[in-house]
Amino acid sequence: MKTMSFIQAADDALAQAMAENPNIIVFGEDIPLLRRDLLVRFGQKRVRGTPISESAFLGAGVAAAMAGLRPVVEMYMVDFLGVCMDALLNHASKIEAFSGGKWTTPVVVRAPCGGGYGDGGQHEQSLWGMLAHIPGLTVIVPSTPADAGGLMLAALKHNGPVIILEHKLLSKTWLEILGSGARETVQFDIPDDGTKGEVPQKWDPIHIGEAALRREGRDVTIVSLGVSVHRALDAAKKLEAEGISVGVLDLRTVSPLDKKTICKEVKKTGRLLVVDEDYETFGLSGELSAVVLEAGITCKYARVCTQTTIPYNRKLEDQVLPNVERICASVRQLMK
Amino acid sequence: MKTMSFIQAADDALAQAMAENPNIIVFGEDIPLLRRDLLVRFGQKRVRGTPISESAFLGAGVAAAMAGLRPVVEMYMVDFLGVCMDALLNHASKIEAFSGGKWTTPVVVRAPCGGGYGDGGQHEQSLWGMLAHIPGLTVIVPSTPADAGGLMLAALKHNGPVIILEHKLLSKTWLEILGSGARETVQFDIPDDGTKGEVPQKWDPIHIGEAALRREGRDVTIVSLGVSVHRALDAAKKLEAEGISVGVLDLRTVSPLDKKTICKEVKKTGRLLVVDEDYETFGLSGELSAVVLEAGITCKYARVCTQTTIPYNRKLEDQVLPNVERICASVRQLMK
Amino acid sequence: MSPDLWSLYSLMLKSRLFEEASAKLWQEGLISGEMHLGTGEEAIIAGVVSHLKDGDAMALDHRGTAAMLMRGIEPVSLLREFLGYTDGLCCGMGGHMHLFSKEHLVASSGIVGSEGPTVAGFALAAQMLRPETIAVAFFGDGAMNQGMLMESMNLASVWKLPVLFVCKNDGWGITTKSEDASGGDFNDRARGFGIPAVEVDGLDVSKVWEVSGSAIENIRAGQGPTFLHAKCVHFEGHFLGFQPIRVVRNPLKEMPKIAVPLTKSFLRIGGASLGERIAGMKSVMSSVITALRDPRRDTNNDPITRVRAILQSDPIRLKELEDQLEKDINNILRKVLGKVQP
Amino acid sequence: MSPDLWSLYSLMLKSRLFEEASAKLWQEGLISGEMHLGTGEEAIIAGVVSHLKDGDAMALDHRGTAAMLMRGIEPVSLLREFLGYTDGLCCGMGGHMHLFSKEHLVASSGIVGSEGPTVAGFALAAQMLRPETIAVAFFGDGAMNQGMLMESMNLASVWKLPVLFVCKNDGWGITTKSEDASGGDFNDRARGFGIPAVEVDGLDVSKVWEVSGSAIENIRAGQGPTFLHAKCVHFEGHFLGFQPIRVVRNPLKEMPKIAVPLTKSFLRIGGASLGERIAGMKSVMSSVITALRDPRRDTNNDPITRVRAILQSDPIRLKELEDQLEKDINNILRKVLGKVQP
Ligand SMILES: Cc1ncc(C[n+]2csc(CCOP(=O)(O)OP(=O)(O)O)c2C)c(N)n1
Ligand SMILES: Cc1ncc(C[n+]2csc(CCOP(=O)(O)OP(=O)(O)O)c2C)c(N)n1
Ligand SMILES: [Mg+2]
Ligand SMILES: [Mg+2]
Repeated sequence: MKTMSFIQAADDALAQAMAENPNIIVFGEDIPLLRRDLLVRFGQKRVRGTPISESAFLGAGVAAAMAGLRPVVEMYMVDFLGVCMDALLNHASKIEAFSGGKWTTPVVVRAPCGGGYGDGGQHEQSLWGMLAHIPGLTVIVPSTPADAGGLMLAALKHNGPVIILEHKLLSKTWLEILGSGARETVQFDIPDDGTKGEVPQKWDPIHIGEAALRREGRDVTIVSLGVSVHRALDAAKKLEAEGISVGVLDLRTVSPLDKKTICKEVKKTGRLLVVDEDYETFGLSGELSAVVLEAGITCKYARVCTQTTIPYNRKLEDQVLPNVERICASVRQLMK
Repeated sequence: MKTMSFIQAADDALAQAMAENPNIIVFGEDIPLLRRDLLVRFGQKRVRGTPISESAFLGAGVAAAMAGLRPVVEMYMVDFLGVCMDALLNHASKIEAFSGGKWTTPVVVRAPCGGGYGDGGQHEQSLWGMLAHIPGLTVIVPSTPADAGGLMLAALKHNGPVIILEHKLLSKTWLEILGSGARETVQFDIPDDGTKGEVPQKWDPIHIGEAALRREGRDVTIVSLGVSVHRALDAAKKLEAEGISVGVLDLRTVSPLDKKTICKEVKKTGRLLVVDEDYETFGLSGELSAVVLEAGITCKYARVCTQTTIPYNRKLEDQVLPNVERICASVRQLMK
Repeated sequence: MSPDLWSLYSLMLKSRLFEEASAKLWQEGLISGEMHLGTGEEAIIAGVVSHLKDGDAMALDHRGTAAMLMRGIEPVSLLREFLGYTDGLCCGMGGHMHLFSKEHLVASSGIVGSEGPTVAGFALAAQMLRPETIAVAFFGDGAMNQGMLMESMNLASVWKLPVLFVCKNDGWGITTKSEDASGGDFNDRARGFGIPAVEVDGLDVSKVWEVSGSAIENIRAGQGPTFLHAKCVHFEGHFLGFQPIRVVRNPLKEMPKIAVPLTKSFLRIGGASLGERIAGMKSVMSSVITALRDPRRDTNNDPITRVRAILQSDPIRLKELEDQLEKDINNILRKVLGKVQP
Repeated sequence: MSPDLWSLYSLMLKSRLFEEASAKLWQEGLISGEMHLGTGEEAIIAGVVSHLKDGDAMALDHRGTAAMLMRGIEPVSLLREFLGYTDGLCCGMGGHMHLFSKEHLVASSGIVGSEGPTVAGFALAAQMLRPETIAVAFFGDGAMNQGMLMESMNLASVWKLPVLFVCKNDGWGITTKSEDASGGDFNDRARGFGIPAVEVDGLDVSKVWEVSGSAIENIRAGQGPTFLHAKCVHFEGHFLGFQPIRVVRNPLKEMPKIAVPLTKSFLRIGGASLGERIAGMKSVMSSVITALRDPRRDTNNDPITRVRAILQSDPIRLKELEDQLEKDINNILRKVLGKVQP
């Protein structure tokens, strides 16, 4: 079977879609360099660079989608959505409702996210919890090359705004650009299964809103996404040796949530551990507890998330982001 | 005892603080008119109008706070934070951490919020869930004149960024400006106890992070804030006649949450209903369920929140925002 | 080419009558929330919109009614939207600040300055999908200070997008004077982005028509964006029920509500020096006095009166047209109010 | 007044040596994340910063080291911050993109354009609390297109804030050429906000010193903001390990990594016409060739070489100074690396 790296897969699915649909265009800062492989195949009109004007070009992406194009708008990092949140909060997410359902905004926003390489608190955030809070947005966080491609294709077929957050630790390109390109002296805790993996011969869309059970477990259900899925799987292996059977559910889509599968798995084990690299409070980890409680499920609950601004110091950073040790400790606690 | 309207109380506490501390300044769009009473007392230097440049003046407020002033920055509405979220997300909330705890950003951001008067989905949001997701921000939502004043004073003494969200239905000024000033033909569902109430002779700060139990109850605990507290109290009265005893806890502060009181109350009744005008998913209502689950409390849980973009049509709007009927139905369901 | 004043007048008057009818419904409480009229800016809208063709797009702000109407959107469905009816233009979901017509490629927003990104996106789609079509943005002087609008002017410049940026400068952002909020000169700003700027008297529909006509021709020809700067006066002030206008219209009733708390606060112990207080009081009072001297009171500033004066040379045709428009509006009202909300 | 070239040279060289030392530590993997050097822009920083006094404030971007150092922040604590040590300037919490010194009123940010709001706030505090103090912002040409910076220029203009806006124009925002991203002319933009604009050769420290000196005098005197536009070259490109620089320095190693997937993609079925593909390929190749011809390779563009050429008239003093600075840097390194992280 074919294998690809995470970003290769996303770009390959995008290229497949671009070859089929001439209305798909891609733009963002430095895109002519960052997506040069797409540029030489699809031309300069469809693969464009922008000024450092996120509000203008993200908002333009929303409107271009309304007027018949299928824009993929790239943010340098999800953190920078702070300067242009309006386009998502008050436009992309609301225009379908405002127009009485008559006009949709099928824009795809692609943004690297996540930490673990020492870039500091303004460049390593996750923020999917913040985005998913807004009704009308679809938020996707893939954890493998196969999902990066399949969900990219699904996003490009979805009739509404979709945000795809790609974790930088899963992307060799980003890590080489941001920290390791010219030196072999740094090392990051990169999940191999996330950075490279099997992909289909031809891309098919993966259904948006479907979680994937990465591992069956009888004692505890870990619900997670992105890089944390791999941390959870590592923890599960470790815990197996201690006789604790841990299941790992990969959400893949944050909004909409796959409530059915979440509830089914948590019901089985009666213990829910959320492992979420986003900020702990008022986000995904809370929402998941509400989902199970609303379903009338009684369970023990804990969460391993990012509680503070992410420190620059690499050791502190590794402690603040969800890691295998914290996950194991939390599972053991739940088993008490 | 003295009584005041909601905005009078907030402004009066602000004036008291301004008289004591010459470094407090107030600015925002149209502030010379909107806060003209402060202007004639404290002068044009301390009460300023701005261009429609939220990113510039909110960010300037953060930096001015770092350089020795005590700015109160006013947003026209919380919805417009979309254009300037960066100042809160990447600066106000993070600089204390970035500077190793050496530099704080004691800025107070004041913003009207909430719906119920037919202004449509870009002008009636709550968004406290989104703001509270960001570590490092304090988020306050008062529901009475006494709290509006006491918490304003507390915010002005707090050594970090504080956002105070003032519900427009509690403010005669806003309603008169926005919809009813020149006509007596419209009516809004205004909670009397919230718009006018007793206030102390002199303002004392109310402790940030302390919830207030507005009503004792044995069967169900409603946790709420802002206008919804009054809806919950109305519902509780109604339900009393049906023999259901409902307690109402007013959070007053969204971040930090008063976890102790929340857990204590929910433990008593074993039933938690969150009534929250903010969007339902990935916000306050989820966080509250996590708080009780983390504390190991077993309870029945439901929430009455805003699930979609707020419709313009007044009838639909009233259905989408938490109302007494939905609250009662939810309580009855929890009692089954 | 010279403009057809009759059709421009007809567009303008229809819009005026329609908005005045809406104002009455608002006054009666049938329309909720904030309602921003375009009365006073009809010359700008008519002058520009009459050059638009199929496939052209528009990005509007909180004051979008006139442009929607003149672009040909069904008045009944527009007004039923204001009333929040579920068969309104947006099924009662948007209201008068959030008007959308996919068919006409027209979008509005209540977020000041967001017309910039929206028009850039519409223009990008025009450039790629519909050769020779353009996109127009209408916004106020206040919006000129919103970062995303400035960013969008730059983006349109470097991408050579087919955009006409129209700044309807009424000198005010709600109660803030343009000169207190804006440094420099708007035309210079546009030129600073590499965009040609044209200024025109926004009360003179012929001039607006001419100037925007040649600007639009250039834009269609692929020469990139143009900035059109037109001054005007809003008769109702910022929105219906606007306090300064109320003060102007009924000072005896409105002044005490302002003056009493103001004086109390002026006299309170603690705060600025007497000198500063007096300066502050003067500044508040001077905004009130400015309001009393408001250009909005001067019918010379009415673009409709102006063009009407020219058409009076043919009084019979004029009367016919005006009677017809009045009939049209009455018909619209009948249709709108006749049907009960489903 | 004429500048003291010796002290300016000393500032510049110290910064250069410090940054080169940091670069080595980065190369050795002791510094994490992105690291943006200011090598090449020292003349701008030195020329401006040497006019600053107690109580003046600075807002910096992602490239803040030189300004921090020249402003007098302790080099050991700065470098220990880069290393993430808990006794670094920011206790290891900020790192080189988020450097803060409350004592010196200096703040940095990794968000492009945020220097605008920050400098406006610092200047507001200066205006109200510390008469005759000022605030300086350093930012790049790319930041000129970020809305909040433009908004802040307008705000500073209408509030007459004591701000010096310094645009260090290296012609690039990462891999995007300034002329591909910016319409019009930056000086015109500033003037469009009512702010006087001065352009100066950013490689000539005397000129920068003179021009910024008189600008700062005006600002201290309460005349409102000035925009200073200075061109320069960044020797290391955007940040350490920058790909185009790597291509320049080691084309045989780096080119295949780029060329192989590029060619594969060029040849794939489906997509643009051959003509468009060739045009795209040309544009990618031309950026590579631009990189090969990069002005960064030309030591004539080094502001330090330039000022040194003048000082060579006194070779003994020059040698003394340079020896001293080298010793200083070695001392710093010893102190930094000697202490183990607590
Ligand atoms: C981003 C944002 N900030 C503030 C507001 C509140 N607001 C609505 S209209 C307006 C004034 C707009 O002035 P201008 O652009 O000149 O248009 P005009 O109303 O004069 O036609 C303001 C401040 C808003 N809607 N959006
Ligand atoms: C709001 C925002 N958008 C994008 C980025 C990513 N980014 C970091 S530096 C940079 C280029 C800045 O160019 P310029 O302002 O010219 O400064 P230079 O690096 O050339 O000194 C970009 C795009 C960012 N940090 N912040
Ligand atoms: Mg205006
Ligand atoms: Mg640059």
